[in-house]
Amino acid sequence: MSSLDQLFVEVTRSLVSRLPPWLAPWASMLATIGAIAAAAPVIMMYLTWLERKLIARMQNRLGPNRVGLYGLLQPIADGVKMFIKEDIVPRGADRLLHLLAPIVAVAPVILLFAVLPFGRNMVGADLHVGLLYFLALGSITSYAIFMGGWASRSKFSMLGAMRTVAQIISYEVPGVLSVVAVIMVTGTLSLVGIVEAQADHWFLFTPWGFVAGAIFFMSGIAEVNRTPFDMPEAESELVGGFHTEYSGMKFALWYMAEFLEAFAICAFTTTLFLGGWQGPPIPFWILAALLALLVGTAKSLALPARGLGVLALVALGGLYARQPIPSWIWFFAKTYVLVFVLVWLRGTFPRLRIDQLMGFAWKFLLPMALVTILAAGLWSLMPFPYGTVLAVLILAASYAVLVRWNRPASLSPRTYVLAD
Amino acid sequence: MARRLVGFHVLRGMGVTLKTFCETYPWGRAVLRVLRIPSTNGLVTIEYPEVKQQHSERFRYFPFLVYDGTPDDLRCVACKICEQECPPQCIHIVMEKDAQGRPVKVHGRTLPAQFDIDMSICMSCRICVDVCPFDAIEMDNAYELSASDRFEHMLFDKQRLLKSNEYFQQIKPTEASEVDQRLAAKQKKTAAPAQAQPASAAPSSPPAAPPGAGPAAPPTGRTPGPQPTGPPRAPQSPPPGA
Amino acid sequence: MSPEIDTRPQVETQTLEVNLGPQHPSTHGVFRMVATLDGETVIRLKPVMGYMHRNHEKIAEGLTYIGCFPYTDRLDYFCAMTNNLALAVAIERLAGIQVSERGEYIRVIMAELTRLVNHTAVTGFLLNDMGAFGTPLLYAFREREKILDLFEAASGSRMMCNYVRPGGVREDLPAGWVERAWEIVRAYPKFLDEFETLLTKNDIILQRTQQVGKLPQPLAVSAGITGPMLRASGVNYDIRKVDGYSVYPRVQFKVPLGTVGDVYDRYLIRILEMRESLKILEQALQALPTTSPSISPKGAAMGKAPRTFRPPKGHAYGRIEAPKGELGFFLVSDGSPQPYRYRIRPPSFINLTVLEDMCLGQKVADVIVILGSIDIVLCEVDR
Amino acid sequence: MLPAAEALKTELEQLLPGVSVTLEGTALAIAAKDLLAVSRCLKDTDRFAMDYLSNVTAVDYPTEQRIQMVYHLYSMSQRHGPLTLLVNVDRAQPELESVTPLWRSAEFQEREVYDLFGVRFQGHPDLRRILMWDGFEGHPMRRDYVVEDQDNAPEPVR
Repeated sequence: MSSLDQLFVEVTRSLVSRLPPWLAPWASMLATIGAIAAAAPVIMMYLTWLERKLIARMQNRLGPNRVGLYGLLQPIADGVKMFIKEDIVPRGADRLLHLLAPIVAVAPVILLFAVLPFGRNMVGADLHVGLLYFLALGSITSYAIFMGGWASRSKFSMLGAMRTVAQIISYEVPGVLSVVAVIMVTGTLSLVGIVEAQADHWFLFTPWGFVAGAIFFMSGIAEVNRTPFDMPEAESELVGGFHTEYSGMKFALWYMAEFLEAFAICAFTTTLFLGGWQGPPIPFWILAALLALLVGTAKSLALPARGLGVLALVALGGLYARQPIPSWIWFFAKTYVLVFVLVWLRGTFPRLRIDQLMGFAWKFLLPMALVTILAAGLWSLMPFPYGTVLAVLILAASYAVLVRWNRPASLSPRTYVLAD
Repeated sequence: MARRLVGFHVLRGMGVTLKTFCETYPWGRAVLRVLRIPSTNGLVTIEYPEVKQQHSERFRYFPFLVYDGTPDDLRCVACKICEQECPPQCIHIVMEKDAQGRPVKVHGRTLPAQFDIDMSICMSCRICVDVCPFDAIEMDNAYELSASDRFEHMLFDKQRLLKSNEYFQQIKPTEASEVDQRLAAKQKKTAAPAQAQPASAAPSSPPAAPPGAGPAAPPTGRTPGPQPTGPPRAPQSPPPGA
Repeated sequence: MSPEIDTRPQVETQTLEVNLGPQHPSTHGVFRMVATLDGETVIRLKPVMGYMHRNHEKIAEGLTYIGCFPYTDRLDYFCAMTNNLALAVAIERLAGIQVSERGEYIRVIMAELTRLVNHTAVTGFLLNDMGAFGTPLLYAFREREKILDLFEAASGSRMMCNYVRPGGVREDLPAGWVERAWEIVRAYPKFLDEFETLLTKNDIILQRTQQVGKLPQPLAVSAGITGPMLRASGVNYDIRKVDGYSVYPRVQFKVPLGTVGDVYDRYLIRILEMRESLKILEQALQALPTTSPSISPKGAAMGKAPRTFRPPKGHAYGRIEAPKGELGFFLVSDGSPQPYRYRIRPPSFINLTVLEDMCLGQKVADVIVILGSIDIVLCEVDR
Repeated sequence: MLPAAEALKTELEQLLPGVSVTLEGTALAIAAKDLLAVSRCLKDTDRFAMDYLSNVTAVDYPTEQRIQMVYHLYSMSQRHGPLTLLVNVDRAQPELESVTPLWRSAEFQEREVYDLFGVRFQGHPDLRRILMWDGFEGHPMRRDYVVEDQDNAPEPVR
């Protein structure tokens, strides 16, 4: 148990080494697949719990706190509810497609996690074309959603499905172009390579990286159909959009697909722009002390449990005091910060209308992505002061031009007469 | 210049949500105090079964019949004014009559044999309380009345409606004291002339014991005989000055 | 207003007929719109109503005048106090009942508090229709709860107040009520400022509401539109100023007027009206007389024995500026304690006349936002 | 400001020779046939400028075999009103011209009067039942309408 950072790697290696040599590769493959397949549903369940708690707190509410401590068993209760609920298929629906659609929606999303570097040499499959793999799998969900919308044979689903296809296609273009800048600078498509390239400076803190990251994150949100781009499942007008006619386990699969893809978008933004598992070498005991303080002051936790928690954390802090905070903790911390931003957007904004959505993608994000590639080129080739300044200038100028060009004339400020 | 930037107001909007998010946590409120951001609300949710909401004194839910002293001493004289005035017509009163159909008088007052209110129809509009000349019916504030079936359980009969005057004083002190003052004043007016009569007329023989007829249990323990001069009710302490 | 529908020769497409409602998450009750869509654009939109119709007017013909009051709470359940006030004004005009001075001031305070409750809730629901996941709505409801507690302290019930009576109000204000009211009135502008920072200049809301559902001035007047919708189109017609009923002439306040008459104007007019209501509340709370009784003797007697109140034969039409528009009661009396004819002039019902004119040529998403900006409550539309 | 009822009556009779206007308290009772003429005159002459029809309703008098239509007119531009118009219509064959072409606010209210009282309006763009479901017979707001037992009310056809 030398280093906390390589904890999981050493555990799997020691387990695999006990097996006969011809079985070892299969076993390690199985271990990785097992880890990802088990982690995905758990991440999804506790993402729904986290979102409900965060949005509740943004609205002066408490959020689920009845099922288990702090509502921690709520996702399990939801899961059981989804199992028990009757699975209604509308009479006119195309039964096979109706069943297939949620499966086609969930499968690619779980596959996405194969190429994701969770920590230092903790990656499922270090593909040389990891990024291409991610972009390819990302666009399969539009097929699934259209299948779901078409198979439900209901007007609302139909409208929702049509909107989804238009939205996902028009947001993939700026998403992919913003990633081109990263590939150009790092020179590799392999995600592990990209993370290592960000060892000393994260791409987000470069001028082109900030804009490319914002564009990638926004087009990611649109691909996942979340506010402010959640036209396809607009509750207020389409009742439920493409998954109006789904219930029971199939609806749970839709829900899982949506949340897992949201998590994947945050994870990939972290990997591409926030330096994946790279993190400043802060000693581990600071983190342990912080967690101990948090557990110690949790009022609704029973006293003995609180004492036990603090003791365990202090012991852990003492054991690994000198070592830096492990890479996988950095990765999950950054990802969950981005998840907080995702939920924060959902708690604040109404949704855009479908034509404004399209306009925003084609007329604003796409040109900005092209300019970002130009700025990235300048930044990487020219020596330090000139490259950055020129990139910033070009980006700011293009931003101003695009905003002025895109500004619909109607947004003129209004004067209101206060008559008597 | 920053104000006209496209995203500026969007970010300020997100700032409001973040501030509300931090307000709900104690550490959040501490941070806001340090940054001197005015924050007022904090958590507004009440966790219902453990913490009950504080209702104001005039909170009205369903009516109840008031009695002084013992449940047989109720103020209602079955005059049926409230039955007529109730907009959704959910009160049903049957006056207590003896075998020959003449209303039974106890203490010189008639009383209802049956007094039902269908709580599934009543909309707690308080008109029955306004129109009742005898202050016999008042509004309750017990709202936890969920029942499994609509008809038997939500049809309150006389027994379930009867509640004591002490209960009324406990849930609505100011209103109860006003009602008591009014009753005491009326009492003094009726008691004064009665005082003059017994001096002149010889004390008449106690009226025949009330017949045992009527579905309700025969009122026992009733002191027959003319009204003593003092207030016939159980002597209450003089109502505190409101 | 002929919609500029694209008439260039195109691929031959079918129109889609969609039923928005009656079971629909954002129709403010049981209301149905049969919309014919060409893709996303609305070509025809027929509202269908009557799901909530319980014929309050027929019921009222069997009740006494006082018996009608609890039913008016159920007309527009967001503004129980102003519904009662409208019926009380009509009965006073019919029977010529004088209102006590303190009763008038209490009524104005309750009416303006109701306007705050209604406009805050409507803005919250409008944002909810636009897709904001309940946050503005819950902020609005947090403030609404404080005012509902005031109503409960005075009338006994939060929403079904049944508090105003011809001649004044049923019961006087409890002790300490005025201080609590001052607290809320002083804290409200801070909430409005926070609400405006969240909403008024938000780019997404600007794009979703500006130039959407425009209502030209001549159509608004001809269609009998009243309330914030009319003033958003620029017509200066506020019944508190025109009729000058109750103590409104003695109170200084302004009437905000819009210019374009679209959803954004209606939203902002409601916010400005709330600020004006706060000014009225401050002046009314300041000038609340403590000497005169809260209800005139004739009104109090009527409360005690409703059957004895027999208004003279004849008819009368009393109207007030309810938060949703002009709420009027037309009463015909034949001398008996029960009204011969009891007609309610519901602002939501008549404001729906122009729903189709505003929605033609707009997108489906805008239809819901326009319906939200009209501010209807189905119990008042169907009665 | 709106002149007193008598002055109003005389002025109207001068403007519209063939019209007979009688006074009922502050309201003007006119015959059914000159409803359109009087309303157009009230709306167009800038002396009255009644551009806002606030309330259209009906009152049923079964004993006198008539249904009385009531119109409340206001002027938004000159801020005066109400001017109440009363029009009597025979109860057996209630027929009347619609004022919707003059004031759009009458559209829904006339449909409601048709639905609840049974008064037919010629010239109304879309005269259908508005509150009751289409298969409903009878007009509930008439005083002789028998409210049938709720339990076996006919199943609404929708």
